Amino acid sequence: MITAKPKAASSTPRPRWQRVARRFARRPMAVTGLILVVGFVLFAILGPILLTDPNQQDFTAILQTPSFAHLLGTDDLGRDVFARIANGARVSLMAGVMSTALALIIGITIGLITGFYRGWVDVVVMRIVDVMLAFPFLIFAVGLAAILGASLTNVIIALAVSQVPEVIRIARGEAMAIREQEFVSGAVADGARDGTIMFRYIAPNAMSAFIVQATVAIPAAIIGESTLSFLGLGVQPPMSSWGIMLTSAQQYLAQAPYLALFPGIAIALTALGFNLLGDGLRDVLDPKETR
Amino acid sequence: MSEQPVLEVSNLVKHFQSGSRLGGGRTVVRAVDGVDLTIGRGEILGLVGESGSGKSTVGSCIARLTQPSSGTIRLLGRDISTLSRREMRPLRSEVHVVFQDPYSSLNPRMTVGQIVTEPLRQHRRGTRAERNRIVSDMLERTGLSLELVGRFPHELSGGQRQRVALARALVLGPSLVIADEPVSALDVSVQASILNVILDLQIDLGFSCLFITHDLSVVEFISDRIAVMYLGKIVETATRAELFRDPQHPYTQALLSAAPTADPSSARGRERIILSGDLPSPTEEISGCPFHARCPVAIDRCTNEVPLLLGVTGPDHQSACHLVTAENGAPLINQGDKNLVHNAS
Amino acid sequence: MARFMLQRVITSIVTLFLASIVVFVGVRLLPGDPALVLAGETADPAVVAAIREQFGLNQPIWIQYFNYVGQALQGNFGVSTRDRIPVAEILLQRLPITLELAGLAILVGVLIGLTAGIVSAVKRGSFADYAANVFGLIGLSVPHFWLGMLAILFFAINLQALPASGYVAFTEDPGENLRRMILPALVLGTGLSAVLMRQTRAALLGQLSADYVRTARSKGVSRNREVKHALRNSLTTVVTVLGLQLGALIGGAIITEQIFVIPGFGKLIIDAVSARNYPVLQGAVLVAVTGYVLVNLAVDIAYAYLNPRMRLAGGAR
Amino acid sequence: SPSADEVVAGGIAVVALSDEPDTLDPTVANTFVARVVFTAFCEKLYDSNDSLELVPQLAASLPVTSADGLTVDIALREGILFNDGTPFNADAVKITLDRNLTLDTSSRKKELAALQSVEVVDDNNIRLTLSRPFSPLGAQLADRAGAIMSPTALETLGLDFGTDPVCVGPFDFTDRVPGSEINFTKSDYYYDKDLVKLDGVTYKFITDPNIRAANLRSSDINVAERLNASDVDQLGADGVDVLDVSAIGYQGLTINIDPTMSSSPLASSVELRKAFELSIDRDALNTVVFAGQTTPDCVPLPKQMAFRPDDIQCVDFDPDAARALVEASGETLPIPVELLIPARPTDQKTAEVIQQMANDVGFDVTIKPVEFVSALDLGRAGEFDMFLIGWSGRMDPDGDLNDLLTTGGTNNYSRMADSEVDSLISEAASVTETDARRDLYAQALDRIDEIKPLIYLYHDTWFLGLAGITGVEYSADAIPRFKTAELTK
Amino acid sequence: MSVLEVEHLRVEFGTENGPVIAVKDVSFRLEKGEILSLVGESGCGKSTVAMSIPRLLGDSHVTLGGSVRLNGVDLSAFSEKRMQAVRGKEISVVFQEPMTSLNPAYTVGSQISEVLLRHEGLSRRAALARAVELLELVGIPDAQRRTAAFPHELSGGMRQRVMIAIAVACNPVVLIADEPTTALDVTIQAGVLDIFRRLRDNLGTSIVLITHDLGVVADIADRVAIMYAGRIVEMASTAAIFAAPTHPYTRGLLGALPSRAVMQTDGRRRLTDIPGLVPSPSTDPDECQFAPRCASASGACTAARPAADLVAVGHSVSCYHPAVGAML
Ligand SMILES: Nc1ncnc2c1ncn2[C@@H]1O[C@H](COP(=O)(O)OP(=O)(O)OP(=O)(O)O)[C@@H](O)[C@H]1O
Ligand SMILES: Nc1ncnc2c1ncn2[C@@H]1O[C@H](COP(=O)(O)OP(=O)(O)OP(=O)(O)O)[C@@H](O)[C@H]1O
Ligand SMILES: [Mg+2]
Ligand SMILES: [Mg+2]
Repeated sequence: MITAKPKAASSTPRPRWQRVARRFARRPMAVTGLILVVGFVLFAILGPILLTDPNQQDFTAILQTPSFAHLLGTDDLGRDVFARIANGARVSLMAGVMSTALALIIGITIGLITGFYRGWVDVVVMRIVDVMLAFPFLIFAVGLAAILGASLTNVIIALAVSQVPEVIRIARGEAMAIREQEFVSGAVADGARDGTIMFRYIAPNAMSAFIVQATVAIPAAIIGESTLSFLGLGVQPPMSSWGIMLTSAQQYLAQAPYLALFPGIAIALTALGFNLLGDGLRDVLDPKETR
Repeated sequence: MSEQPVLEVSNLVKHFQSGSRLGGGRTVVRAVDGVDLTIGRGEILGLVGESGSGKSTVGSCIARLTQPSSGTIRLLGRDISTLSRREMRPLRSEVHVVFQDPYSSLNPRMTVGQIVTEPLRQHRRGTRAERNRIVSDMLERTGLSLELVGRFPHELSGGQRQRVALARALVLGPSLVIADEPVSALDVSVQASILNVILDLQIDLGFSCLFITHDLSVVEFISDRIAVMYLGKIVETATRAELFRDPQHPYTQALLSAAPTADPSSARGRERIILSGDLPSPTEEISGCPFHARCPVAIDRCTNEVPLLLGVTGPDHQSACHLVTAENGAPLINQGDKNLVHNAS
Repeated sequence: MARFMLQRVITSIVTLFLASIVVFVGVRLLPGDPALVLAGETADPAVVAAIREQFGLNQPIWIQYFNYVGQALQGNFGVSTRDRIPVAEILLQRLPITLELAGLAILVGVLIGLTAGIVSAVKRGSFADYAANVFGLIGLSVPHFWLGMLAILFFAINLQALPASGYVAFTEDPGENLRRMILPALVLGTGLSAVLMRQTRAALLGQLSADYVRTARSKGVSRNREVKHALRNSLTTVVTVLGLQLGALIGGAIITEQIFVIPGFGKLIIDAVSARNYPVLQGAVLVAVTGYVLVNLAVDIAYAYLNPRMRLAGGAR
Repeated sequence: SPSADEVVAGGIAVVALSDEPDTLDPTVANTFVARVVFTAFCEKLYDSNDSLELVPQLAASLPVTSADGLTVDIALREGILFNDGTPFNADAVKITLDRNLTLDTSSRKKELAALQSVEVVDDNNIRLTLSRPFSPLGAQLADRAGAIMSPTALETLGLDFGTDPVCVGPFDFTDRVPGSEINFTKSDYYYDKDLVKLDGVTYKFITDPNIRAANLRSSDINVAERLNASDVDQLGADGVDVLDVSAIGYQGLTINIDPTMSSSPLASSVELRKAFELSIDRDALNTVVFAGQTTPDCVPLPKQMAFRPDDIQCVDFDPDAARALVEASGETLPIPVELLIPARPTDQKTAEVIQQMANDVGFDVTIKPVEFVSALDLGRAGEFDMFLIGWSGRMDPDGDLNDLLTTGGTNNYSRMADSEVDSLISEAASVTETDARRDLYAQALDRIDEIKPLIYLYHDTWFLGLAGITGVEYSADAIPRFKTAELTK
Repeated sequence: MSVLEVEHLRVEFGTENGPVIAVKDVSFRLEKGEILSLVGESGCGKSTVAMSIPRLLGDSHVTLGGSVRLNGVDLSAFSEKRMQAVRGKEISVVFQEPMTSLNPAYTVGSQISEVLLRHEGLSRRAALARAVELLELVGIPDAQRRTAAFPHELSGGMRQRVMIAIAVACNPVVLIADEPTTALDVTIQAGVLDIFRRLRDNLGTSIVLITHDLGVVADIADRVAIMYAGRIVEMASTAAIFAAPTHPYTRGLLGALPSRAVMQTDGRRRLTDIPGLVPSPSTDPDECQFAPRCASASGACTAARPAADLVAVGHSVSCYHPAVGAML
């Protein structure tokens, strides 16, 4: 089939990332997403340094509504909600980013191998993936978190494991598609080793898909972390996580609804930031548009 | 042919299994169904045939990108058809491939320089400086200016890409180059320059070439010898001049008559043979001659008996047709009894 | 097609079989055992041992597994350790509740998601498109449980318009049943509708720029028919997404049931985890997994129906 | 006040329980909520009054113990029927008690460990023979061990008695919807059926206290058990009656005092354990976490219990003294303590407050929240430094100490092994006279305080919300009874 | 009067990377029963011309200039609604990709019927019957059965014939065929071209045939327009183009054909290629855009754009240095 047509080469080609960045900058939604993400990252890094101790209880200032002293009010133990949200940002971002990174590392490796070799490896792995997918994420994560016990590390592991099948599917799909491309056959014809082909030829070309998957998976993992915390399977107290803050806020829904509002907004905005960023990257990295 | 041929393929078969292991019955695609080929040193063999006739599969079996189902492939006298991937690796410097699609045949994440260096790296040839010298030499020979070294494939035109692909294929100095429709995706003017480069390089470097194409005018221009493929089999092979002078197999005749010639006077005056139907599905097992269903002059024997590729009229002109005889030569297909021949007005 | 179906059925069975092992082993990996829970605060070791024996927990795990599978294949999922009620009975009691919740949520999700997706793709760049996109993104970014909390805060506490929680069987009082299901179904359906909206939009946009739509245009058909052409081909994606979303839906149901105190499957699973009620947990998770597998089987069949390319040859995915 | 409201005849009271009961088989049941449900349909030989003293229920009078304490005679009420019409008599009581003693999975076996045999004297009298004097027996018979089951039902259902239980009681079991509710209807056979005004009772299981409160507010339920202290004021303002009772159970910090199992210096140092206690402001804890609604205390026995020593003096909150002790210990500061807690919001909040208080004087408390059952597992295995765990309490002091603090006890999470405490507790159980027992328990508690395997924190106050219902009994044992309840408009 | 008159057609796409002027200035006429071939290299704007005649470039990023007259009526003033009545009825199009141009979800029969239902007001049954006739007309054997087939069940050649059946269903005045045979094998291509020829002969259809294959042109076209960088640089009868190509670009194209190989003195066969690259479509300078690649270019070429000149009857060329005479 004759699909590709030669195009006139532009006179001064720019590096790809520069063009991508320019295209990205033209999308207000994507830029908003980036700002949100960067904002929350900075907030997570700087917040706990600049703000008061998020764990400092003050029994004389319990359940205070927002004020100058406490921008977002205080919680049931008189702790500053703003400081706790900043602390929670660390947990949420850490859980989101680390679990996704872990899932990507594992999933991409397995996915590339199965997609590249196919055959029985593929059959076996895909059946396992089927089984993992068949377990609703939450059941899976709840079970895993219950088995491993509550701690940030275990939450990250649980979230990562539950993301892995999706990553495997994507990586496998990419590997299967890319290995059909002629430059891969070219590498084989050079006598390139399988590892070289997988990691020098296939992986870099699947990078867009992985980046997009990451930006989709991170917000999902952030929400997943908060859900696990909400079910009491999250991080260790007094570390604050947005999910834990919401759990205890549930008790004060009628008296102090702001306790439920702010952490929820934080989750939603962070997730929104990543989702917007992901959408933007998806558009910008779309091979159809970059060619 | 006193000299040992670069490539000898005999009775090459490649059947693809499609369908899943779990699902019970599978279908078999008979992509290549018993092909014999020989390419002499410095020879360009053109392989023509319709889409899906198995040309690319032959090419990729020879380059061992596909594991043949059976048959032998001798590269420089050594049977490579059953070598393992590891055993094959050192031999990979002897045979290289240039693909059709200039857009997917180069790794989009590597620069031109990296792409052309890559085979040298894989085979651990030379020092870095030596490699750079070899690469710039090769780029120059393929007509690429050195300022392109740092560019990525998407920053090149189709013709430039195909030159890069050519440079990459030739950088190890292979004895055999398999060119799978290297110019089909290109405009005529670009195609012309690439064909020129291939011819020049072939003369200068002396490699042999299996040139796969479906364009008769291209094959006529570039090949020393031509093999015509139909449904997984070679139906006719001859030298270029001989094939165009005396096409023997009915399919070859139809092909030549249908091919457009860029000359209105000859194009319009000529009788055109229009075959009924399309290439049959390669999943069906066809008894007898693979062409019999579309052949205007087929006889009963054609449906029962597989014709062999024989040099009936001479050892250098082989065809696989029962109707070719030493006495009468080729059958005249526009005189067949089936009402399939249109006279263009 | 027949072969394809057979193949799908076989892989589904393999999946279920593997899943049953995972469930069985996974359940037993949970620290703490049912006997300990049942023996209560005082947990007399003799009683614990007796309970373990009574539920066959003292046997090697593979024997337990084969016994279980043997019984399960005959429809016997054992009895709940907590109250000795047959698990099958419990599952049958709970299933309709979750099915109702899920059904309503899917209804909400499909109605909102599909409509919004189609409108936003067809009117690309319009205000409606923008609004639908914002809705889709927010829907993706808001956790279920928070949405549930907000819904309770707003509708039940502030407006006092709808009950905060609780469940009334449909057979008992259909009106009340729906009144109580509205919020949970909306909460659960929102996430689904967001995903569906985005997928429908993406799929439809992709199809609208396909060559065959241009062909339809060149025939002189109206815009609506053009969209219809494209929609038919987008539905395969939408149906697939719906199937894959089922896992998220079951997960969401767990949370939603927890928040709105609906005695459905999700709550059953969570309760069974905390009571280490192995038979119930196994039964419930297996049913959930079976549901997922069956729905995806159905999706594949629907896919084959919607996509004529599949009817002859095999091998989707 | 509810009495002012107009009473409605009949109707079904809907009661929200905080959890789902386990099986309704008194021989094997173990949950507190099952005890609540038993009061609806399964009366016992004895019941308890406001001071947790024994009063006859199915028995005709208080038990008569022989001088050597080895035989106990119980007279039974005459002419009453089980809810299936089976006559209630000495044979039925023997069958129940024997079942409690012999069933493999009987959780009553241990409670009745001193009981050797049951003898039918005549239709209305039984005699219990004990292996040793055991004064808590009466209290056990006022709990599940004394709940008498219909022999007919036992005959037909056997192990599955709990799926359709029949006892003597104001209500009769109708059905159970797992995970949702248990329904009872008024019994036709009940001896006091004239007092019973309701047509039935439905127990719903709603684990979330906020939702129990919300449902109460919206009148979807009539009764909600164990409301949050923080909701009480608001509920009152919304017209919900809230009854409270100081629960007989306690909450405390169990310390692992076996240095081979716990690496925390607390395990080997009584002084540090004292310092830890001194660092805790029980009153502040009460105010912050429980809106001032619990009863801070430093012994396991509830205030309403007759056996409780009168002169309990709790150590006052004194961070300076605590700091001094910590510094005097010579350990490197801060002193690490891993606090195991069940992953539940209130426990977590309690733990966070304790953490702040203790860290203030030089401890380094890390909180380890673990899902409840797993936490018990860890507790039992001794894999903790300190464990925030409570005890639901028993009518008899023996049930709050024996096995919990005696050498080798199954519930002795702290690994306490002190022969003096052991013998005091076992002696107290064999004495019948109240003052003498109280005295022995006082000595035991003193000794326990010296060793400090447990820092008792408080007795819970439980809140029972009532909406549109009156006549609910809610007394010292914190179990609401609906025998005489009536719905109001 | 010509059936179709295209005047000063200009098409501009607004893209993220600035404007693309795909068609700069294209004018031509098409007579009844004539086959006009539009030839040029990839990207020179052939398809864009084809699509803009029935206004199929319905995107907001497209700016159309110039006019298109069908039987003297200016279509550029038509509303979208009126255009819908023209498309498929008076002007119809056959696209290049037979693989993707049919809707995979509908049967072939219903896709052919659709256009009949739309324009001819036939009943469903009558439309289907007519669909069978049309399939027979384009030479599909067993047409009755094939109406129930889905596109994927047909070969590429058959699909392309279905596309043609759809296009000719309402006996259009003008048929625009955009590279209708590029994806097909030569033996099948010959059949498809044969159908066009018969349509022209039997129904008097006027055809704009877009291709880059000069062989196809030689075979079937009456007149040829050679396009380069969004402009027609030479237009003449087929015979004249092949016999006496005048524009250097046309000569370059013909010289690049493998069949016109020349033998060099060193015995090497050689094709004459056109050096250099196609200009970027984002600008429209007032100069001859072929000049950088042209051997005979002079200062005049970059000073101002050459206008179309008649070099013979019906033979116009835009060049300051037209070549004369046949090629070697
Ligand atoms: N990996 C494969 N699995 C199954 N079938 C295959 C595979 N590769 C090729 N085929 C089939 O084998 C037959 C021959 O294919 P091949 O690509 O060799 O033909 P070709 O002559 O090169 O055609 P074209 O001119 O279209 O490139 C086709 O029917 C094709 O569908
Ligand atoms: N929708 C579009 N948006 C932006 N640029 C476009 C669009 N369609 C076509 N172009 C550009 O317009 C120019 C002409 O394209 P067109 O498809 O008309 O060329 P063509 O002559 O048909 O080429 P081919 O032989 O490859 O089909 C090209 O540079 C192309 O990139
Ligand atoms: Mg090929
Ligand atoms: Mg085009």
